[in-house]
Amino acid sequence: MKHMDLLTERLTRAVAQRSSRRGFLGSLGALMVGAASLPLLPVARGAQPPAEKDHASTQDPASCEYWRHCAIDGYLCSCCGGSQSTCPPGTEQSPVTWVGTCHNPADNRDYVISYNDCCGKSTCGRCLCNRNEGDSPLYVPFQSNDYDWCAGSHSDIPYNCSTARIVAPAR
Amino acid sequence: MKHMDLLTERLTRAVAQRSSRRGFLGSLGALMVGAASLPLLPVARGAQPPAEKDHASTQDPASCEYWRHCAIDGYLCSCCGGSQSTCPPGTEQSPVTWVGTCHNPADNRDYVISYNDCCGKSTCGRCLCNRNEGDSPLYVPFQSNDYDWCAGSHSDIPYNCSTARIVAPAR
Amino acid sequence: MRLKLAAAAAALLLPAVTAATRAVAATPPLLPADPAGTSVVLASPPSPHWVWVNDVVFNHMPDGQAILVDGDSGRMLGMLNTGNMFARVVLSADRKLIFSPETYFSRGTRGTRTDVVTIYDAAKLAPLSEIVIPPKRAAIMPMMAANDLTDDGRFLLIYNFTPSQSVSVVDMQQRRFAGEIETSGCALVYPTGPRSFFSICADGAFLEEQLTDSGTLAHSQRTAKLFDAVHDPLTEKPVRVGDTWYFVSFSGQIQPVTRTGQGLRADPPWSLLQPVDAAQHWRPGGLQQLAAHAASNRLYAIMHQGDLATHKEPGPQVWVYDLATHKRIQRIMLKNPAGSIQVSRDAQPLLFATFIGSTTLDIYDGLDGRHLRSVTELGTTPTVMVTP
Amino acid sequence: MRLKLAAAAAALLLPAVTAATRAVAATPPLLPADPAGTSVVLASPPSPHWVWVNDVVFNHMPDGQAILVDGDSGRMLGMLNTGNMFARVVLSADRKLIFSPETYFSRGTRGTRTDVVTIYDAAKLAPLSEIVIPPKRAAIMPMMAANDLTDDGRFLLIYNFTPSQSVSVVDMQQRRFAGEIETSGCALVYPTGPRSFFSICADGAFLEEQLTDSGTLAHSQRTAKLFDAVHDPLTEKPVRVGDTWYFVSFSGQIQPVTRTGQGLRADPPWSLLQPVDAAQHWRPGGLQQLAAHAASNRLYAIMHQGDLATHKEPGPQVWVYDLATHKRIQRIMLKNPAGSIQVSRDAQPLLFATFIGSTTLDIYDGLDGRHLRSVTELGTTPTVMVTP
Repeated sequence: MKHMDLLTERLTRAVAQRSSRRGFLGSLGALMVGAASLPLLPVARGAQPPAEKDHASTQDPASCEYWRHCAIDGYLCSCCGGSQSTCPPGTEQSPVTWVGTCHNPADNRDYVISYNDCCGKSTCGRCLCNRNEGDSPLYVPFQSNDYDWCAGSHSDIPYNCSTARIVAPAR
Repeated sequence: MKHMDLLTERLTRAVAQRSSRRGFLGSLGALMVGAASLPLLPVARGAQPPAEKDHASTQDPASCEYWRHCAIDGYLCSCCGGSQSTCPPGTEQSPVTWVGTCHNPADNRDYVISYNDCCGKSTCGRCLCNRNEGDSPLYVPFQSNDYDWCAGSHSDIPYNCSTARIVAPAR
Repeated sequence: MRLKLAAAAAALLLPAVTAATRAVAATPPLLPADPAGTSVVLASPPSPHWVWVNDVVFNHMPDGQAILVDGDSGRMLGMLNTGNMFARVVLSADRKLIFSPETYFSRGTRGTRTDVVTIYDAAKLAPLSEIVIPPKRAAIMPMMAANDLTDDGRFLLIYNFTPSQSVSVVDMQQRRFAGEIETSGCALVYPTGPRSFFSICADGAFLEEQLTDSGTLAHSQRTAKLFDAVHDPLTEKPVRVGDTWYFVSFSGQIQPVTRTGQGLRADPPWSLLQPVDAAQHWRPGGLQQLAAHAASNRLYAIMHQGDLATHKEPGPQVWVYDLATHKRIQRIMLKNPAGSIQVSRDAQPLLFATFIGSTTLDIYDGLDGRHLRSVTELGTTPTVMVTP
Repeated sequence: MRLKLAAAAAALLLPAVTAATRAVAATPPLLPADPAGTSVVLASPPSPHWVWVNDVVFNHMPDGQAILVDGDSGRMLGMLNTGNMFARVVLSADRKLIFSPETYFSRGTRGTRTDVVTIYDAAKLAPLSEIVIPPKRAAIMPMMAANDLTDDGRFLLIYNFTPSQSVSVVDMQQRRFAGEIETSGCALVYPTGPRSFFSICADGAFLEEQLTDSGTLAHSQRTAKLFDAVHDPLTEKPVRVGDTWYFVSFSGQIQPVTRTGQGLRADPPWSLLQPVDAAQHWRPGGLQQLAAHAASNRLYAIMHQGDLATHKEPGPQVWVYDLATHKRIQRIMLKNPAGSIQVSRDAQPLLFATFIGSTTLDIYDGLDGRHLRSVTELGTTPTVMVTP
């Protein structure tokens, strides 16, 4: 029932953000919506409808509802020893990445956000967050969250967590 | 409460079996008794008091209550592609092992049972079973379930599951 | 009371067993001693009702696995350890071997990366040999088109992403790496014959590749734009019946793509949805969202209710279609939501269903949709399934 | 709407940021761009309130891990990947390095086995170098005595089991394997000085080992039988304060073992239990069942109610003792049953508690026992904890 409510809610609200996203774990998070029990994996809090998101959480980098996470997909580095813009110790920030546009309610502005993966260790396993819209199949790589973007890093494919860096204000 | 009932039950009944045992995963199973939630691991059914064990299950090799499992500790090979005496495909039965003495209610006899590990693949993950009494610390290796006995196999330490072979009737 | 026993020593106890047997001759016979050192050897070729459940093990990716289950009994038959970022096993044409593209690091998650195709004996589930390939395997959400065999089983095709796009060709007869084919702008591998396959491209075209007998590129050609990759993309998870690959779009349009003597042909699309279904927001979704049964010419699709961004969500129903008439002939209500389905190839097929967020495999009658049995404690994050 | 951005390209956008800042001067200032390519570097030496939670990852042992948590904030600070059958990290004397005995196979669970001691920079959590050691590391339930450093930090001692018993000595100053010491009948390593340690033996004795300055065996001597390994065995999980190792028996007897100029001395045992506790079947248990705080001379023990075969079960309480008087001074009611406890070394200690069957770390005030905070989603099967 909760699942259907969620879907109905989704269907009836306007899709405000069509921002891009990245992150190999994306479809895992997406698939988890509607799962009866998830023994291994945290629930992707991005599945909550906006009404349940309070303002404080939009300013908490360890929250899935953090404003910069509008298009994130993966484990939050803020829960893994890094921050919203910095990788945990011993991991390398992937140079190739994808960007989204997120709205910051605190200053009522939109920013271009880059979701860089942190690479070189196995998954952190904390704070899985999936807020994705506009995902494309693998044949459009730079719109697809089914790639592990650590593939472009010196550390190669081991994926640890994802950051959400401000690149510039959106115009 | 359930935990306390179980402990009380254990304390008040006679310890009928003092048979030896083996199996690296032993203490994991032991530790699981009393855990509120076990997200990753099946409950060790050996923790059930005997009253809950029906006769049929004592004759089912895929059941923790199978009569030969009186001193087993690990994943049951019967749930992993092997049987009570045979390893799953592609795994090697460890030559060094430990034995227990188990009572078969079907013929009312005691048998010497050898608990051979199956080695060379990572853990099967199914039917964790821990029915252990008489475990000793690591300094008495051949009475300790805290060793991975695959260490003595050609396949080296990767542990997949455990068998329960009849060696001989007990005298 | 405790004895240290080497396996070889067990035989020494046999005289004691014999003596004990005589002493209790009036009672039921003693159970015999079991041999030591034995491992199961599976039937070969495998039963059509077996299924490989591939598992990338998301939370501990260095320990990827493939797990073999007998659909008739619900028993796990065995497993393979398949390394980092595992996609899926590929079965040899005669089903006696298993080919597995695998990635290892010399220190688990660091050090030297080595990519190999491991060749396993399908009866013993033991490695026979391995072929080292360029360390470029795509690290992706596991899907069937990550790697596949040419129709005669000669060449294994492996999609690479570094993030440059290419395909590694491995000669499974000569057991050597045959070469790499650049596929810029196009992804994955869809075999169409003994020496041909295609990839799917970002611009809505397909890239057709023809191989030589040594596995190098004979020639390639790009089709015209055949689908709309922007407004209603085809998923990269089609299924094949004969010469036709059936793609499905986010909105539920089926786009058949057929190999002809003149190259790939896009056949007229048709919809999984009646207007009433569309009004109720039904939509296909999942990780392995389609299955096909060639003998009965049926297509199976996981369906859920959701909006456009839900194309990977699991569904509570599987809808079944007649591929000749495009008519829906059945709605199967699932025991558990499924993100992945697969169907066996025999005349009395089983339908397998699982979900990456669960560890249960549900097994249904592939014809009437009855739930037959469920297998629990299976894997950690099961992805796609392969049937013999 | 989507841009491909290389990290280096971010700098090119800065002029745009500046221009935009001018345009909205009347409103709050724009948030600045974040640098790319940065990773956290930790404080060095570490805070005494940090804790390493070691995790063997039972269901996927090739991906063993050690996870660092700040006890004051409850934040995860980082992690290490530590390979197959991982026991625990060892911290260098100056706490600026982390030594980790690790096992790898060239193909995950098969192929060539390589055992190494990896040396990590404790601030960067990155490998600096590794020392190859004989592939004999004991594959055991993780415990502290699997490996430890001599008191001056020079030699790392690693218990081997093949199933022959020995100890590998690794020179961490010269960064080379120094040699192997055979310890037949005796297990594990308990350091007692800069060049000395002992092992514990099946016959109730201890084996004292004296090293040379090059890490070879100078001499060894075996004590008389000092404990009853049959009727009430000491667990192999003691804790150390100064020259004394405090062992506990299955029934709750504390057996102090002190290093003296004349060799090891067994001091008079004393009990964790009053008669009323024994009547209620209280008993120590757990995987890391004891902790000690040297500055306050306190011993902490996980306690539960159970019979003799429950010596590894978690407990709902931690009992605290004054090591001078042997009096119990506190009963801490735990938020969750604990199988492992550890205490920080500072004057205002934290008590850490976890359990291999959970993924939660509970943090208590080490002096008054108040629950301070809990850290969730931590690891998969957390084993033993190490504090700086």
